[in-house]
Amino acid sequence: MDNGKSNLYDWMMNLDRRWVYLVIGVVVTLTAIAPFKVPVYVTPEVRNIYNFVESMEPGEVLMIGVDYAPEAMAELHPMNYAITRQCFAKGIKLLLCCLHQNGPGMVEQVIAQVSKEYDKVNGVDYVYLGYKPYPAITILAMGQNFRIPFPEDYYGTSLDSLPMMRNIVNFDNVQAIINISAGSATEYWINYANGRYNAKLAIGVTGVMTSDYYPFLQSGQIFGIIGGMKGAAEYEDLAEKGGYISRKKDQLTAFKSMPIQTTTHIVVILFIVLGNVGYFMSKKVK
Amino acid sequence: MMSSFFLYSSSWFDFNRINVFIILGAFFIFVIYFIREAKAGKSLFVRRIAGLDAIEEAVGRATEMGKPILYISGIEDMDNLQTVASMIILGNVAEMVARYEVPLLVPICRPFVVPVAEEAVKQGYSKAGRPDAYNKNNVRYISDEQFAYTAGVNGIMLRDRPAANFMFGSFFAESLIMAETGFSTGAIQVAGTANIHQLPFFVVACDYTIIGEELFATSAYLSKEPKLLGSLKGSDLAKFLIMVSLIIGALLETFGITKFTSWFSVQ
Amino acid sequence: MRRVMPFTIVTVTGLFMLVQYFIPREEFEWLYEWTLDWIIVIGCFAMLLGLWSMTYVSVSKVRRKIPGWGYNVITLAGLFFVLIVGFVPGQASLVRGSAFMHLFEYIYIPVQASMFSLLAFYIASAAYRAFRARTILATILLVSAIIIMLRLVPLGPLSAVNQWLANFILTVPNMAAKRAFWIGVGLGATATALKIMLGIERTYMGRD
Amino acid sequence: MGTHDIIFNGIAAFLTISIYTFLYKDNPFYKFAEHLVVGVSAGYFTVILYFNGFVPKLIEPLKQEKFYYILPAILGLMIWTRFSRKWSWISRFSLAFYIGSGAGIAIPLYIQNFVIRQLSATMLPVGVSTWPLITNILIIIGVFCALTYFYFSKEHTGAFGASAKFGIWTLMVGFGAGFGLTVMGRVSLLAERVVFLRDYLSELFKYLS
Repeated sequence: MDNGKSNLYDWMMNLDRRWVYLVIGVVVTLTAIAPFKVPVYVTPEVRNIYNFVESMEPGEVLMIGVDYAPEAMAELHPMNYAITRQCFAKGIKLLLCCLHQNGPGMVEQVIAQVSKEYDKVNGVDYVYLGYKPYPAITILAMGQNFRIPFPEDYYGTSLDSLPMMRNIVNFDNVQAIINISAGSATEYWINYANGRYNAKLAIGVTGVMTSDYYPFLQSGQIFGIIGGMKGAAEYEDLAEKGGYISRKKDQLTAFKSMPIQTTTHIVVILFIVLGNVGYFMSKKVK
Repeated sequence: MMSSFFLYSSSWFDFNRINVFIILGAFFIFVIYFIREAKAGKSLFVRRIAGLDAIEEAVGRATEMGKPILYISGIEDMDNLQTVASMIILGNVAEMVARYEVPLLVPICRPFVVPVAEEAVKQGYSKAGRPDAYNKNNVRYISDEQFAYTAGVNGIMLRDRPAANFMFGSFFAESLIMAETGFSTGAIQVAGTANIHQLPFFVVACDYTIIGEELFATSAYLSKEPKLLGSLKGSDLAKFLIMVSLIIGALLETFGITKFTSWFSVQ
Repeated sequence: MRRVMPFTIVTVTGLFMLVQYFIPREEFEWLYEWTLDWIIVIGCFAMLLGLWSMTYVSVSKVRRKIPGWGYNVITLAGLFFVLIVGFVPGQASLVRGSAFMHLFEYIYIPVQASMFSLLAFYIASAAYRAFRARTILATILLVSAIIIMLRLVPLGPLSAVNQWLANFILTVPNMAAKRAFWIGVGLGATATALKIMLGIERTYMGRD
Repeated sequence: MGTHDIIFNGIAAFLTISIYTFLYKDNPFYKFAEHLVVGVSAGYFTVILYFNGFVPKLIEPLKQEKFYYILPAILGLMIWTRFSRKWSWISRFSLAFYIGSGAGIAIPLYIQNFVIRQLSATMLPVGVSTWPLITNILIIIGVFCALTYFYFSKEHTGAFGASAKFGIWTLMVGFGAGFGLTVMGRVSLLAERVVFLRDYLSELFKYLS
């Protein structure tokens, strides 16, 4: 039949991969220079966590387990910041610990910045327990008493001399635990903190890991999941509406990168459609 | 030791783990039984694993073209069983390659894998009657660091232009970088891993993909010793029992009987 | 000696590691942790083997002036420079702001992050090329991937429908696939480990 | 940004762009970055392993007179016999220890986490009265069929073949979902790099003017 048409279909099917790279590069760069607003659909598993923190009273304690390294920072830092800001703004106290060997730096970065913003004092408004290897044993021991694995906090002060720790013995004294993790630590939190000690637990994980943990949500072992950049953007959206973080202060990191996510996803899908249209049309022509 | 506060007992057996013990014991018995059967000369039927044809075809094409063959064994160390399986496959690929005058390039990510890979290749070559064809410089350590290793492998793909790329072992994010670079050089690619997060990328970018357990099965099959196939039979019997207990467990749960399922819970 | 000893060591260490799992006594836990330390120490010595292998290949390329040998000079220079700024100041080199950490922060991290982000491009080109509805399997792969990707695209009222579909895929077929996959891998890996431990599979260690 | 940051972030930006040039084709910039990072990372890991592994796990214990720590050191030294043609067989002892312990540790963990845990998680109550019970049926069918795909003792023909076929379909849905989920993570990283370059360039212009 018509040669020009079948040439077009061939072109659609056999684009050089460099054209794909170029389009992705251009689209990402343009979106980074001139971002726009993308509506975010908030899922119930994220809203649950936000609402739980909302329902806490000033002075109550939330525990955050930070178990990720610099590689996962891009995905997990935003949710960590949003939750920490929400807590400090509401006067909720934070207990932090770390079961990933490269995690201590991550906790420090977040807590140093946010505690300054809200004028919060170490030992009074938050306590950072530090890092310990062997996550299973550490969590089991914390379920007995935080002082077993962590006789001192990260900065070397004995837990007994920290005012905030006065009435805090173990998981029974924290309202809930949120584990933000890029690896296997999450399973230990679920199996031991929730499984053994029945602690109320929610998790924030990388996009790739998200689907692995839905069964635990169904079975009620965890009460919420924040999944990757999208989950973080949902949380930031809620926190912004709640007035805890603000666009002006550049505190919506995940939300801001959502336009890049959206445009790249659209481009990828369009390329797939292009290839398939070419494929089917050329089959028809033949 | 902090853990001594509460975790230990004076018992010599952890009864919380009795289910693991029993299941493991049964599995050991299956495997050893079938290996004995095979040794005694009983022929065991095992279906042909499609991945094997793919490997042979790829070797054939590379040798026809007179171009090198690249073998990548993942980025984990010898204590990972996928790496061990990969080394077994490597030995057999070396044997296939040895008959022809094409180099077999084996870039390696972990120092400990280097001696094993050297031995595997050497042994493969001498099995094929060509110990002289073995070149020590073709098995080389690149870097322990994931992306430095990936960059190094990319370099080999682009500069030595292998006609066949094999990727067997434990892979992470580098899987797609390697597979795409390999695709762009026009190499025929066969990959296999038991890391589920990376399989989508191998499935998409390679000509043939060996999925999960098939990796271990391929290594058993390639060893060509019938007794090693016994392990496949043993694991099949275990699989059959798992399927049966899955149905029983689900039915009992439906009628509210949880004793059976709770026996399987592990701590 | 040469042949039998290594396999005896494999069997003994393997059996010990297996048996200690079932024994809850503190002295076994201690032995286990001590053995884990062994692995780290041996790893340190193995690292030197790797360094040697790398230096050897690079130096021989430079010596024989194989095309592109200049790049091997860069590798060697990078390697020895890091070793010097890392070892000369001792432990102090691990503190933020040291020359050693500068190399980490401004060379290693950016290159690593950039390599990682190349994947965004590769994933796009791989999807474009491979996601063609040629066979049933390819179509299933393609449809499932697109539904998951569409979660990030605002679709108006359709978003809720797509969200439901994505959730279904993630919690039902995806879950089933993973479970079966892990069971298979678990059995295959255990069988392989058993054959190694009992010395049935020996091809991984050379002949004499 | 001060001069220090401008220079060092400049190096980082240069290397970032050098890596991206690979997307067009292999070139001297990419080769430079590649070879540099191979050398630097090998050196980096050596230093880190020395301070975080060798010192605390060997030197410190020996200083505390725990002399039994000499055993792993001997095993470690044995690897170096590989440099000698005559004695290289000794290196197999340490290799054997490494492989043996790896296999021994793996066996119970694979059975526990990969087999038993997955199996017990799939033993779900079924029914047709509510949606979760229906999805449970689907999950069990999916697991069952995918397991038949991994069955090696029987040809994939007849009803068995149909089950294996449905199994591989289920696996493919899983792989597709995995692919789709990963796009988000990778794009996050690309976005981070692009924002780094954007911010650096704007700082650079400010600094220069």
